[in-house]
Amino acid sequence: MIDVLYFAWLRERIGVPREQVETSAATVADLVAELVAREERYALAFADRASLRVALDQQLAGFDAPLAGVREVAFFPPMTGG
Amino acid sequence: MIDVLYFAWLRERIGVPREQVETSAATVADLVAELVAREERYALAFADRASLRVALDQQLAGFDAPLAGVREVAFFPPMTGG
Amino acid sequence: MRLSVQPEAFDPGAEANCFAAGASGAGAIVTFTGLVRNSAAGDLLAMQIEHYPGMTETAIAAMMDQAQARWSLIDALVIHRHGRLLPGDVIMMVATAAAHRAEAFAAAEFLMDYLKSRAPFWKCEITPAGAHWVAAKDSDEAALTRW
Amino acid sequence: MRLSVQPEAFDPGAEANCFAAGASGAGAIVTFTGLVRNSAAGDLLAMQIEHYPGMTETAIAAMMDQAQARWSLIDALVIHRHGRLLPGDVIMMVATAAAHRAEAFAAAEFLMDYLKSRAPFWKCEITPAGAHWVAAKDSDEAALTRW
Repeated sequence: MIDVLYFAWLRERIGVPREQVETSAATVADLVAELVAREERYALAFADRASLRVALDQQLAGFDAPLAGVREVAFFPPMTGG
Repeated sequence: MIDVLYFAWLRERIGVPREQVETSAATVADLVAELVAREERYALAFADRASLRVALDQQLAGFDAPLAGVREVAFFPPMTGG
Repeated sequence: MRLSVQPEAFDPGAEANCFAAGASGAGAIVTFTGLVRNSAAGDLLAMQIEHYPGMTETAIAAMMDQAQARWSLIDALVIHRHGRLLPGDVIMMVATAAAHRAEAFAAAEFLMDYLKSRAPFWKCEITPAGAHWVAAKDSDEAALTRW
Repeated sequence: MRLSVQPEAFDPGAEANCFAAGASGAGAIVTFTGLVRNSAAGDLLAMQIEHYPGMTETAIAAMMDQAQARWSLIDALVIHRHGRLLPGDVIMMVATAAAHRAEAFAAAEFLMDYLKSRAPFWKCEITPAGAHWVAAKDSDEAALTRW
């Protein structure tokens, strides 16, 4: 089980801010593929991966990063702070 | 007659903050030459011209600038504001 | 160094004075204050700022550590609001204190560039036409390459 | 735009808040505050700042006009003290307001670089050993070449 968090328009498209996902995905990309296969709303949300960022346990990471040992995965659009 | 002003260590070396000078010097350099010829304290103050700046009527100028029409000449070391 | 991520409004002038009073030995203090600008049409009702609690603090603290080490800062301060803000409201501020101006300016600009693109905040503009997530600018991402 | 060359102390935080309140439409406000640093030996009794009344105001106003035009500033502020100051005292401040941060930062740095080397102020440090005029730094003169 892994905690998956969504922010900004990704959160709105998926409809929840966070959820627990039962997965044995090896990488972030594998997890995205599982989610996309699950329901249309994930497919829509993850349609343009270049416009998304990912953090593993609150550290920015790439889509090819391994999920072993990770407790929290967050997906979000590019940040617009400051 | 022209007003001549001195600031910072130049003022201290010359001993007055301003004075009126009777001159027909054509340029700043000519005026400096006249002053230097006048008294030792001017010669000492103007010994290293590269370490001095000049303003004509409150605008930075060069030592070769003409004095025609100028009412106020100021000499001072490089500025250290801010 | 102090970092606060908060919904509450704050007084940037008072924060700056407090920061300066604590920055013993500083010759230069730079502050940046970011304000909610109205839309081009002048119809912005509010700006909603979402963030990622936990990661926000971690990410900003890391930027501050990096800035302090790189420019020998005497002190640094970051305050960033989240939640609902109105046009003209203060969104955030950064302050840096150093012996000389070049370091204080560079560190403040570095912190701003990183906050813009690497701290997990997202801005949503609310107008009569609806809500609109602010898109990240390529120029903000490009600004990071100078550090 | 406001410019003040004055012997009196001022409150940089209050000035910054007042400046921000008047900078309608600004998204970014940058301030720089310069403070009297103690000497390396820690024995600075005072810093005496001399200036050239009249030229000081003219020179700074010209810098401010140039900065405003070049970076489309919404507003700018310069306050610079002269006379006798003590270690830790505020010497001067600059504030710039612009739509975006890059302009506000660039204009503030430009104003600081020009104030350092082109505004007629001279600093004299007073220690138990005597009075010592601060020498201009080559690096300050060099800083002007970037603009």
